[in-house]
Amino acid sequence: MPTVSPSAVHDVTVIDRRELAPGIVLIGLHAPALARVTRPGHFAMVIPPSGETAATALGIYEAHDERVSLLFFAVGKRTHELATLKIGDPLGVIGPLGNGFTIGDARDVAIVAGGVGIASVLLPAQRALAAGARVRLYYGARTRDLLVERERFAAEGCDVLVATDDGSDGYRGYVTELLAQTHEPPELILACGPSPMLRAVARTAGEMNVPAQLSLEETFACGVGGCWGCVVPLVRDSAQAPSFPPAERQGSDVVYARICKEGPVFWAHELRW
Amino acid sequence: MPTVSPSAVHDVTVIDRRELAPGIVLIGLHAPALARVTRPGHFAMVIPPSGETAATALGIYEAHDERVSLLFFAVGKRTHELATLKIGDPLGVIGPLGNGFTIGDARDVAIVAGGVGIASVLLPAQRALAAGARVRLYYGARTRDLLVERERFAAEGCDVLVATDDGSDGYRGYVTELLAQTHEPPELILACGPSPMLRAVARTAGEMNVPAQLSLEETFACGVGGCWGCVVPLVRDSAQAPSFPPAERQGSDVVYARICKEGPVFWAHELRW
Amino acid sequence: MNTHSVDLSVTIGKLELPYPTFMGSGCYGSGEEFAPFVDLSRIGAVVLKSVTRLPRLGNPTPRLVHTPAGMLNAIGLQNPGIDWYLDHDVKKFAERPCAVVGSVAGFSVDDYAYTVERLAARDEIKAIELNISCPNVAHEGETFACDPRLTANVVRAARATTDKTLIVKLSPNVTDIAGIAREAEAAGADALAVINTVRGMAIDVETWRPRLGNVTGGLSGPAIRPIAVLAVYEVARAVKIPIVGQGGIETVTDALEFFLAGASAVSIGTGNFTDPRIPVRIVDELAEYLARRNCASLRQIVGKANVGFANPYQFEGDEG
Amino acid sequence: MNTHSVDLSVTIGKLELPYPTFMGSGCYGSGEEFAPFVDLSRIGAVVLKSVTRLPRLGNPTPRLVHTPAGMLNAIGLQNPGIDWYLDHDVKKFAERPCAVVGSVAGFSVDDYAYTVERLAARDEIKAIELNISCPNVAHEGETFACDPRLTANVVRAARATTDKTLIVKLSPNVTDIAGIAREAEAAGADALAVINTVRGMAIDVETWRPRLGNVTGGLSGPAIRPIAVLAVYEVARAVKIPIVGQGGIETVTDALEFFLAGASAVSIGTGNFTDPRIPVRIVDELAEYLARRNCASLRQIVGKANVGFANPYQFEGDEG
Ligand SMILES: Cc1cc2nc3c(=O)[nH]c(=O)nc-3n(C[C@H](O)[C@H](O)[C@H](O)COP(=O)(O)OP(=O)(O)OC[C@H]3O[C@@H](n4cnc5c(N)ncnc54)[C@H](O)[C@@H]3O)c2cc1C
Ligand SMILES: Cc1cc2nc3c(=O)[nH]c(=O)nc-3n(C[C@H](O)[C@H](O)[C@H](O)COP(=O)(O)OP(=O)(O)OC[C@H]3O[C@@H](n4cnc5c(N)ncnc54)[C@H](O)[C@@H]3O)c2cc1C
Ligand SMILES: Cc1cc2nc3c(=O)[nH]c(=O)nc-3n(C[C@H](O)[C@H](O)[C@H](O)COP(=O)(O)O)c2cc1C
Ligand SMILES: Cc1cc2nc3c(=O)[nH]c(=O)nc-3n(C[C@H](O)[C@H](O)[C@H](O)COP(=O)(O)O)c2cc1C
Ligand code: FES
Ligand code: FES
Repeated sequence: MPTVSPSAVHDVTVIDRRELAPGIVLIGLHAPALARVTRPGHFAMVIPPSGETAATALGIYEAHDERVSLLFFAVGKRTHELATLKIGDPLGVIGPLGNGFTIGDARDVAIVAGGVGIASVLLPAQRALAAGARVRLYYGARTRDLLVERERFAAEGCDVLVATDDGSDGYRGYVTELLAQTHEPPELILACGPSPMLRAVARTAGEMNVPAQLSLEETFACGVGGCWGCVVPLVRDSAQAPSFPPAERQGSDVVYARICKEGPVFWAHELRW
Repeated sequence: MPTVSPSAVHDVTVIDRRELAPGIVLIGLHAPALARVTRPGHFAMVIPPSGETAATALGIYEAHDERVSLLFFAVGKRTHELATLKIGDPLGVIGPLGNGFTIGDARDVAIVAGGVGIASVLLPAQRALAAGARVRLYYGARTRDLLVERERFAAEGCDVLVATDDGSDGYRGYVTELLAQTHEPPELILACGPSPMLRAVARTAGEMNVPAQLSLEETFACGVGGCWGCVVPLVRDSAQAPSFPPAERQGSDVVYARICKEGPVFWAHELRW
Repeated sequence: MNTHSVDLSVTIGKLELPYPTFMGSGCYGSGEEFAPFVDLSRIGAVVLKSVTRLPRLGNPTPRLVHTPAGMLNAIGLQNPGIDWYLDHDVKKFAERPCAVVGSVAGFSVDDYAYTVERLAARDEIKAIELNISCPNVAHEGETFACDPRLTANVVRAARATTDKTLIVKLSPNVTDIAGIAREAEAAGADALAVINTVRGMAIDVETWRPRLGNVTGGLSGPAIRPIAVLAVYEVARAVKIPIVGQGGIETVTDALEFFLAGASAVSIGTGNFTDPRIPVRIVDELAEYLARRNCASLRQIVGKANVGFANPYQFEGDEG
Repeated sequence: MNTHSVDLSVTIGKLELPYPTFMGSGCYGSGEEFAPFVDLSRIGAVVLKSVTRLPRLGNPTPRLVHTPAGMLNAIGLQNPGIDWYLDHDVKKFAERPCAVVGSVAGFSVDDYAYTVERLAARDEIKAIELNISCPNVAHEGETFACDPRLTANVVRAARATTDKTLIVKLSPNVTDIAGIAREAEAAGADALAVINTVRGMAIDVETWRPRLGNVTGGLSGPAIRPIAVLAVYEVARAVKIPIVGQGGIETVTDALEFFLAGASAVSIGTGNFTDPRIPVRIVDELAEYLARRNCASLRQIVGKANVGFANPYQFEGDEG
């Protein structure tokens, strides 16, 4: 996942705002420079308009022509503030950041998205479809209403398989159970969602013997590799490990990588969590 | 200034919002219970919608039928947040609070307002006019554009005399100079505005030998008399002094009164500042 | 578990309260001021503004400054002195539908003993909080609560004058709050109030003058909550007596952090300035939370923060 | 006065900087990470992440928590150790268009002396900051900076190894920061960094676990600004060496509070997480402010907070 990104601080404008479900908002931005260089799996740090402390990490949902969009859940102070943005409001966005998904020439891709993870998987889905791959989206949420944008993925050409915790739509249970039940293992799995889901994806991918790339989340401070606050342990000889003294010399078989810098996308088999 | 107010926390709704000048906002609220009991000079504590710490003291600008309005300058964090309120938004308002103006049977009233002080003087103007008094409004601001609502006061029946620091409208200089130049001293002066203006009003009123009531401002915490954060020194035998041991016994000729509780309106000659 | 059957009562020394919520000293007047906005019978106790032996006019204005997620205050203990207080103010406290706790400040061990003895003798006063940590009347910020020996002396002297519940209020402006807490406990405190305000300062960059008349002040509100939660956590591991946790509590979540850290009760000060309904909202939501977690009583969760996880990975230098 | 003719330069020991802005240790990587967002030639100096004698993996995750107007961190000094650092990292620092200041942490006086000596020997490193105040690797929060004697010992040992500018970073988690500052000055510090983070804790009320893997952490950001301004004010009155003020600086107004309180330079840490353009914006607006106030040089306003007003009114008890 070697994408090096020409990132910058972008002063952009809100051109579109939709509440997809209660507390789930999609914001469209006029951001030509950012749209041009964004790749699947990139994220952005959004500067709080009120000056609230610390920018917020959000995946880049769409990026085409002059437009970028962000899809987020209003969970805390900063995302609640972003939910109040109106068309015409200015916004500072730092991006694109991180190393994204590598789709290569996989012909059959399974994408697993849980909850807000959906925000980071449209771009890789589009990339895979454009390359002619079959794309199955395994999409899980607590309940039917939170399965936002599923029609969008279908319209793009994905096969959409859904799971809900409460059984209100699709499979009742975890989306990873749905993945495990497939009779046609994909060539590549890409996943984004809450930690427990990603761990289950990693397990299932291992059992299926299919390589998997996981987009991880942690609380971020800087988002650019400057604070070492967002780490995850990798196996010590991972290609993604940061420059560091050989871990084995230090009596440890792991090395902490920064999710914001070396990730957020990691190969499942290199994670030690 | 003996008005005892049946105050409460009111859950109200924004029904009107206008930007009167850049950074000066008027918000109309559907607040029948509050409107009913508000008297001239009362203020309210507005609960920050985002949960920001500490409610904000604002004068009650209008109060009639089921409507109350607030007029404020967006100067800091909390007033900036209030400036983003939209029609339909809920708001928590504590009020009415404080002891207001006493107009009595004065037949010729001069009201002096500086800047945001205008927010606290419409109700006393209306009261005096309703009682048949002549009301002159001496209204000062930095520049012409900030003389918001002057037509409103004229329409109510006030004689409006304006002063601007930059001479862009009316008298060039302080509004209190304008007051001092009158050949017809009023029977009563009511004033609200920045401290230096109020001091000048007190001086001028003393020279004219006219009683004056000043509505003071300080940083508030509780707004209800619970924290003793908002005090002003009064002469020790003031009728408005709080229950306290006789000041003279303590070797001091002042006693601190709470602006939020014993005020915000005080007789100019009882202040020791 | 049903919300109504949850037991929220607490015992602090001899003080039995139906609700675990104190209203912070100096923030709530004598309770009366807030009666129009909140049902006082649904709060635990009001802690009165601190009173001193002699009358105090307090600090010059400004006494308050808003700061990010908090405020600085430097009231300087304005109060009429214990004589006037006993004659004029205390009898009204009997009317309050909640417990009334007196708060005493002073400038010498004698001051404290004298004022505590006189105040504690009154029936209207159910317990005494010893404010040995007010940063706004101190010389260079040094208060009794900054010194283990002075803390011990003043607590011992106050203890000798009364059997009523004695709550000692600690300062966060120290290197080792747990050490001070141990001294207070050994000297006879029934409970500890943790924490008083954190010392701070703000400067007006146009006038170049401090934004408080007293130059420095005490920081309160959500800004200091993480500092307060840690102080409670450390004190709870050092003493056996109950703790009244405080510092930036505005929601049930905030209050729960303190209970889990080891507070038996919480106190709300600055939160009342944001919305006077906060104390009752916290009590309601606390009952809901406990019912949802199948806890019959608040006491079950006090001090239950689970810190027992070890670092799975280490390098050589990590042992340092 | 014209904005361009205002002199913003500062002298910190032997370090001469065109701008009075440091980027806080641990917040800014080695500067490179922020180069796409800000013109590094327009900042004063980058203070590197603290390095230790041996490699450290650092604390378990989570290492960060957002709190009101600030954040808690408990990174735990993850770093590759001085050997690897000198071989692999330090040479790249020569490319930075601003001064690069090394930061050293340790667990014994020897550690500090050893690491400072080796790091200071490198030309790429213009000055050394002695981090004796990291709350995240300490036993019960006690660091060198919590004890006057330990502070003196470690500063003296480091001083003996190098002539380069030595900046000693102090902890706010003490009863008397001015006393510690005096010790550091007497032991040979060229300057003081005031303050490091304030100790704090947050608890997840659903899992009942601390929200940091290390249980406790250090609070930074605007929440602690009033605490930091006061610390600078008190330290400035206690020592003659220059102070690098820090804690919650995000705007020119914030920075000015520190200069007026007595800081010769400021440091921006958490502010970079809010918007990386903040350091350059502060420098631009500082020049505008000084021009407007007819000050030819920033040095003119350092320590100029005017605290000389007396309380006009007093009661008997006010003298207490
Ligand atoms: C690389 C990356 C990409 C991301 N992409 C997206 C995206 O596309 N869309 C999206 O919606 N999110 C995304 N996130 C997550 C998002 O960054 C966080 O949800 C965001 O930080 C929330 O900020 P906040 O201020 O609104 O909430 P915060 O206040 O930071 O709270 C965050 C979470 O912690 C919980 N919390 C807060 N206080 C407490 C407490 N006292 N006890 C227990 N829990 C508490 C909140 O309820 C909330 O769930 C991404 C994160 C990363 C790292
Ligand atoms: C009884 C009463 C009635 C009032 N009525 C009205 C009214 O009707 N309309 C109205 O607009 N206002 C009124 N006010 C004033 C209003 O309450 C304050 O302006 C309000 O507190 C501002 O809150 P804020 O959070 O927006 O600003 P704050 O952050 O509290 O800032 C207040 C002021 O301090 C300044 N300030 C902030 N930080 C600094 C700093 N570091 N250095 C120097 N200065 C700083 C700000 O620029 C601003 O001018 C009234 C006040 C009182 C006491
Ligand atoms: C305006 C104000 C006045 C205070 N006065 C006192 C006091 O007289 N005595 C005292 O012990 N504490 C006093 N305090 C401290 C509070 O009781 C409380 O301990 C502290 O503010 C932290 O809690 P909070 O963040 O909930 O306010 C005062 C606090 C404020 C904000
Ligand atoms: C994520 C993070 C990591 C930090 N790491 C270090 C460190 O390694 N060494 C150090 O001396 N200070 C460290 N600090 C403290 C900062 O340099 C600074 O002194 C403190 O955060 C206060 O300033 P601020 O509010 O501007 O961040 C760290 C702070 C943060 C937020
Ligand atoms: S968030 Fe700072 S290094 Fe990743
Ligand atoms: S603001 Fe609390 S007494 Fe006036």
